[in-house]
Amino acid sequence: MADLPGIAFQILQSVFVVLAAPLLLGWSNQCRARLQNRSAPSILLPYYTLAKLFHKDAVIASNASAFFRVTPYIVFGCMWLAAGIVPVLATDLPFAPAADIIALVGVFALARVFSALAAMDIGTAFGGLGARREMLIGFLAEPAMLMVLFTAAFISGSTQLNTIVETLAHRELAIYPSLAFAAVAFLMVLLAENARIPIDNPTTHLELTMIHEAMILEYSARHLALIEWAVAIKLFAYMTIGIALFLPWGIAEAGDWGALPLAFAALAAKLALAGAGLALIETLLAKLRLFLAPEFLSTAFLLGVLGMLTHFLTRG
Amino acid sequence: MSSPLVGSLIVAAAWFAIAVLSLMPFGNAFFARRLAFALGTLAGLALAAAGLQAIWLAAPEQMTLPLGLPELPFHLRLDPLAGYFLMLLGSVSAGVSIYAIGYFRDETAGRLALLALEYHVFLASMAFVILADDAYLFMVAWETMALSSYFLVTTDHKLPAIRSAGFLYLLIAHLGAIAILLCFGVMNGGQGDYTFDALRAAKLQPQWATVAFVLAFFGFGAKAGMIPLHAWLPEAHPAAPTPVSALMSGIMLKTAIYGMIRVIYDLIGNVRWEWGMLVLLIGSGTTLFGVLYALMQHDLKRLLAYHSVENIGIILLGLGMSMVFIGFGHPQAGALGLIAALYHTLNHAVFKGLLFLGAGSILHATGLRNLNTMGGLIHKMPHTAFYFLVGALAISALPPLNGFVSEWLTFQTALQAPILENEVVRSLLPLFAATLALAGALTAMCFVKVFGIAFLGRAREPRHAVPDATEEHGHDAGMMERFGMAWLAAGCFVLGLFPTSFLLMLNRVAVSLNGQGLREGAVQSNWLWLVPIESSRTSYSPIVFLIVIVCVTLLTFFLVRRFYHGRLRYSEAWGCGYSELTARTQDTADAFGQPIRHVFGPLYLMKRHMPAPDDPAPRFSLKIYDRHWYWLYLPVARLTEFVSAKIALLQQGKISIYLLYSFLTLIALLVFVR
Amino acid sequence: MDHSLSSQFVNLLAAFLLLLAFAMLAQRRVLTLIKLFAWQGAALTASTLIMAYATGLGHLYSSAALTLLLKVILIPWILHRLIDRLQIRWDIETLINIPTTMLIGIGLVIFAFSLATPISQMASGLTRATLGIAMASVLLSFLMMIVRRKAVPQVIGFLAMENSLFFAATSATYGMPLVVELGVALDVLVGTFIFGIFFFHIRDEFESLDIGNMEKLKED
Amino acid sequence: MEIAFVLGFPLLGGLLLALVGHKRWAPELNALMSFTTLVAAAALTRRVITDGPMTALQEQFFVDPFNVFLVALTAFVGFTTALFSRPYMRIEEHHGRLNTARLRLYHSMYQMFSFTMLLCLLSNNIGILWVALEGATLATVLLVSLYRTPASLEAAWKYFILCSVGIAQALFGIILLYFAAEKVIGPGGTSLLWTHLYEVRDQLEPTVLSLAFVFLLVGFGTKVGLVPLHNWLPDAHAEGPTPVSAVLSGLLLNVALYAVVRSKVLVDGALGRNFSGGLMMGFGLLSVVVAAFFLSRQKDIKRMFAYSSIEHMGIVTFAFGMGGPVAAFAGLLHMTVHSLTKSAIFFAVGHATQKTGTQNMADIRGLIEQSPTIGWGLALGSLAILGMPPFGVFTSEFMVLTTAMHEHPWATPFLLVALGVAFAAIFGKVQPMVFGETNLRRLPHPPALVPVFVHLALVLILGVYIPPYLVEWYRQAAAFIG
Repeated sequence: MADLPGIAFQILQSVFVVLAAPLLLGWSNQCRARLQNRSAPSILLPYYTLAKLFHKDAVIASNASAFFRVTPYIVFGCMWLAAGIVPVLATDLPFAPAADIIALVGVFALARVFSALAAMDIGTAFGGLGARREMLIGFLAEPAMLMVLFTAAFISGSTQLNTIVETLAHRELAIYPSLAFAAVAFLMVLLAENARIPIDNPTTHLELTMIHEAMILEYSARHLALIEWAVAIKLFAYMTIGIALFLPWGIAEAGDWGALPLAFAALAAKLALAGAGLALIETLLAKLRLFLAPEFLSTAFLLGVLGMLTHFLTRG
Repeated sequence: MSSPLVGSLIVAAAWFAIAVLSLMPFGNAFFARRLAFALGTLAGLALAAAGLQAIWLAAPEQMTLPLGLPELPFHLRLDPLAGYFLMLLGSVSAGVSIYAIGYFRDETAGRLALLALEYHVFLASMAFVILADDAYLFMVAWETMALSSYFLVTTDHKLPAIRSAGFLYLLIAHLGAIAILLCFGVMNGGQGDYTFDALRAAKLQPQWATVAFVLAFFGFGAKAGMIPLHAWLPEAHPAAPTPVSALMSGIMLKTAIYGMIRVIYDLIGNVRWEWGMLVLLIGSGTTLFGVLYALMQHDLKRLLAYHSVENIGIILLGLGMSMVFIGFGHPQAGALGLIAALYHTLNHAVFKGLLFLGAGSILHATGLRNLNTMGGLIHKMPHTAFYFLVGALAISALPPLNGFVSEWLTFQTALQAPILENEVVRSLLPLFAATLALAGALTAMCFVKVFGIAFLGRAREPRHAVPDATEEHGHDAGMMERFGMAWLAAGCFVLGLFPTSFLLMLNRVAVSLNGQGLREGAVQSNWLWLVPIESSRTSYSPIVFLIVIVCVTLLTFFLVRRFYHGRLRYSEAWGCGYSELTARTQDTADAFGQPIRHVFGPLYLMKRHMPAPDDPAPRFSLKIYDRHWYWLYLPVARLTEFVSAKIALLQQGKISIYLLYSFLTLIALLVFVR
Repeated sequence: MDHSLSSQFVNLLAAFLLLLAFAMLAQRRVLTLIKLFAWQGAALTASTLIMAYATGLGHLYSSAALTLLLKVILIPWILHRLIDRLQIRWDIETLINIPTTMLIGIGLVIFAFSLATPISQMASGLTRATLGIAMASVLLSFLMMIVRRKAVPQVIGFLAMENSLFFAATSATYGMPLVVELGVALDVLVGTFIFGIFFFHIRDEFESLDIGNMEKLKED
Repeated sequence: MEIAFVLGFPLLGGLLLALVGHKRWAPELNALMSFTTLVAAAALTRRVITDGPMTALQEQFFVDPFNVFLVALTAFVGFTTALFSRPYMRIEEHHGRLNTARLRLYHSMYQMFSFTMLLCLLSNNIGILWVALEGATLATVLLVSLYRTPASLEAAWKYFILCSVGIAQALFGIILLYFAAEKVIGPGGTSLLWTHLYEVRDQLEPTVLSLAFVFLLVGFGTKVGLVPLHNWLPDAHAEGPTPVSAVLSGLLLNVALYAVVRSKVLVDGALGRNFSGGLMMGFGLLSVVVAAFFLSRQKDIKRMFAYSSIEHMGIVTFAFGMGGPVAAFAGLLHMTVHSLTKSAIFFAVGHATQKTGTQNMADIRGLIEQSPTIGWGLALGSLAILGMPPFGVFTSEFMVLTTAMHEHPWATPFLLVALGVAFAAIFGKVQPMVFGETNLRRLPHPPALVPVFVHLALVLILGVYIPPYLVEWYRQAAAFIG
């Protein structure tokens, strides 16, 4: 399967995702600002921020262990890997068989565990608090995510994102009620996993509410930059997973250069929509109290289960 | 060696010999101190080799020893299943034994000799449990195992807690053994003798087969620590000296799994899907119970013990699924479930052994067991920290380590659900998979807690605050201890990175058990890609995974260095406005579990002490009680007490009454005779 | 004297024994109990003699002599000495009052007879009813041991039981082999001695021979 | 000839020690006599194994594999117990619980006791068997009351009354037996001889025999300690000197059971197995269950192990009641291992109580700390008696249980529940005595613990390997019992 164009596609896509991720973030922020009648920042703001951070001198606590310094790179690596696996532009990528959806969830979990541990390394109150809350969200979100993916897997009879996307993409436009449930559940998980409102607020530093920010409070400069970048990639990856599961049309086969522009355009359009949608949600919803998060996510879990059951029932 | 059976027999005998020799009194227990555990390690490796060889045997080897009952001499048998577990026993015990050399180095002579004796009897008896091919030898080995481990558990018998733990342990073990014995009796069903061959041959009525299954399931489950018979486990495992805890959690529980598989799949045969549902039910319950209670612990070894409960649950989930599939007549999917269960058995043995050893090194170096008093150990014990991290990642089922592979296989089994005929079962299986997912995530949380609190952050106890490798408290693990941990850590990697080769071994086991293994496509999958069903369905390649992640990470590193710089400044962490940052501001283990208590509150029986606002030295204290005590164990105890109290009325010391008894007995019998 | 006559004699004596058993059951005075016991022995001797005469079995004579020596003379004498030394005159009231005991006793007799009838059909011509009577008196002595509250009467009950057994042996089966009878006699004698010693120890330890004091060892 | 020695030595010893039992060297003499008895028994055993069953002295004595195995066991345990009682009694004397006169009584009665038991086993005459058994009662009554404390007197009195009354019933049974046999064999001595009775056992009158068996069972059963006839047993065991408890549990119960089994075999000839077997299984099961539940309430250590003896006698009775080669084999094996284990336990218990000066289990702590040998002896002994492999008790229990599962499945739950309860009770009480902080004092004389470990070693061996000749021996005996 490791043919040359395939490799080329693989690399192309990975690089593309890594580079494009901040753009999506910027776009979503811009939309949110507009929706909130603020004067919108440049869509490229995330890039500026990253550049600024990279230039700064890193400052870390004197009792930090090596673990603390390694983590940003590992997290970034995990996200990059994820970006390589998800069929963003094309299916049937050579690396894709290395990890199916379950492994994909595993990758995100790996990143989460490392960042949580790093947060506890310095031994401040905030670090532990953030880690604790992050893991809370994590263990609630992960099963919900799996339920969503299982629904898709049952429909396509496979846990390979490739196969899933292909089966879903080349089907006639039939309505899968199970997928409707799954989509809602997935959206909720996406919000939670990417530390967006209503679970978390990426822009706040209020200790009562912050989760993800509390974890990375001790990071600075390039470390912080890598983490922020990883966050962007994660958001991007989730978006593309959602797209792959629920509106996969127009995606290209690996090595099929001709289909590439179309796929590219389709993706851009979908992402633009998704970003705007995210901004809309974040504007309409209010942040939930932390202890309502479990209810929120268990709802997501239940929806995922419902989706699966409806699949079994409707399938007869 | 030519015949693996002979080889493993020799190893078992060697362990016995070591045990006896350890009693040699002279030279400050020279043998026990210098040689016993080293030789034990070698024997373990030899056993692993023999087991490995046995997996590829064409036909099972059999042998009869001139010991045992006159009608029923000791029968031995070695087939792929037994071989696999022998490999597990040998390889894991090797790591633990070599660790023990270092761990026990400063024991007093008397205790050491006794420890070495019981330790090696324990190992040998486990080997015989796996080799046994008749009910009598099996029971003898089984109970010897329980007995030796009991004496190991009660090594520090001066502590009342440890005494009661030992009592509870041996009691439940014995009750389980009684159930197993009864199960053999039911299986035999009055025909033939008690060799396993005869039991295999015996044809059972369905209802009797079910009775036998239930007896076996709960009999072995008592040893495996599944709910509701788990109560002894979190008491006994922490009580033992660390290497023994590792053996018990790592291997002894697995002998119970072995017995379960041997009896249910092999001896009883024609598995029914209803049995599988029972196993799944109890398995999922065990999984969640174990991890949820583990999250509440602050005693490190106790926490690990609860995780053993959880992992037994995971294994049961795999078993249950395979039984369901086999019961519905899908042997291939059934084989997959069985393989997942067996694979997780080995994985858990490796990483749980590793984690216990790590905990032992902490205990040895700092004398600490309570997480709430640890912190910052990574500075003093970097090696231990590394090995422990490997174990933690493995048990949290994170790719690319071994824990993930077996849970992944279990998920894959669950995803086969659509082929089932029964609507209800079909839609239930994924739910059990969901509990597995939940448990996996909770485990990750738990080990973030453990590693973060024990090794990271700052010491919560002032006396460990100074990072000073020379002082007695807080040196890193010794050479031998490191060897042991390294061996098992390597196991985590090997099992995680080369699953396909193990898949092939396990496929042989599955074939030997239910006659059919995985699909052709799966068996021929090459070393790089793990393909349990077929490549279009799913595949996983940990090596590619690892390579990519490492490459990408390094690439990032170099890019950052290349395009920017590596300048770094150190300073104190921000004290949130306070002058300096006290270690007390960090989360304790209990604090870390707080969200869980909030979400799953009803499951626990909690006693909390909230310090008053004006408390000068506020300490939050928390006690968690197991509900099972109150609805199962205590009532049974009370019932026994009640009955015996009633019976005691028979004997009130009046001789006339006694005479009256004899008189009435006589009269009654005479009436009966007429 | 032909068989029928001797058998009538034996049956008469058997009835007498049964009567004595009832009397002992009813009797409260220890001294009288001992007398009754001696009488029982005498009756036993007589019946053994008759059997010996009727069957002409030599060893029955010796067993009769043995009985006379042991149960009419020696043991009663020992018991006399004992109660003199121990100053026991009366048994305190029994556990169950006398009439009830009697009624139970009668029930026992009926029961014993009903048990013995099928057997005694095949008994030797000489002794038809005796087996039933022997069994009945065994049970009666048993009953007596149950209801008595002092040590001495209990022992006497035991000895009476021994008597009834002897009667069963001689009347129903022409007597056991001599060696056995000697052995049994020896046991009875030694037993009586030991009982005697015990009385003193018990009295020293418990200040009385009331076995009601001996209820310390029990389950609580 | 050997028979004469087997019976002669203890008798001689009894008379001798009655004269010199108070001397310093009396204990050694006691042990010596027991040893000679053991040698004679061994010779007798060898003879029987080689030449098969035999009778002697105008058939008054009779030896076959069944009773010779018990003779050997009795002689062996009698010898080891004598070894144990040597330091034990010295210590008792040192603690001032005994004076020299009592010691003389003790030693003489000890020998007489073993004499009566051996006579009981060897006699071919059922009447002599009765006499000997009653004699054993008399001897042990004196031994139980040795301390002359109120408790010991009470225990001895109950023992005496209950057993005498019981055994009297047995005598009545014997008379009935004789009564029946006479019809077939004719009057005269021979109709009380086992050998002759067995020859004609199928011609004996069934109704009489059924009556006779009831009386015999109640009579001898009292001495076996079958519930509900067991009430004397715990008291007697708890209050007597420990060596006596050891031989009571280890030997006397076996001998009484031997009498029951002999009569059962006889009665089966006339009535078929179901009658007697059913009765014995009933009594056995009842004993096992009731004793198991008694165990958990005990405070006195010797009393507790007395109840465990009841339980195990129940198991053996049940096994013989089931009948059949395997069950009978198991019964014999269980008799053996129980005697060895239980006496070993009592040895350990004896010294433990001496060290703490109490039999109250709540006051005995941390034996392993202060004297590891006693501690381990008690711990291992208890685990062995609880049927923990690899000890031999498990072997026989395994055979009994498996046979029961074949033939009487209804019984197995009772047995298993009883075993579980017994385990919880005994083990829960033994563990704190063995482990924990110690509260013991030193002994004036070194304790004798060799017997403990010799017994336990034998039991352990029987657990994993039963020597072929022993198997052969048991098989012959089992074949006889049927």
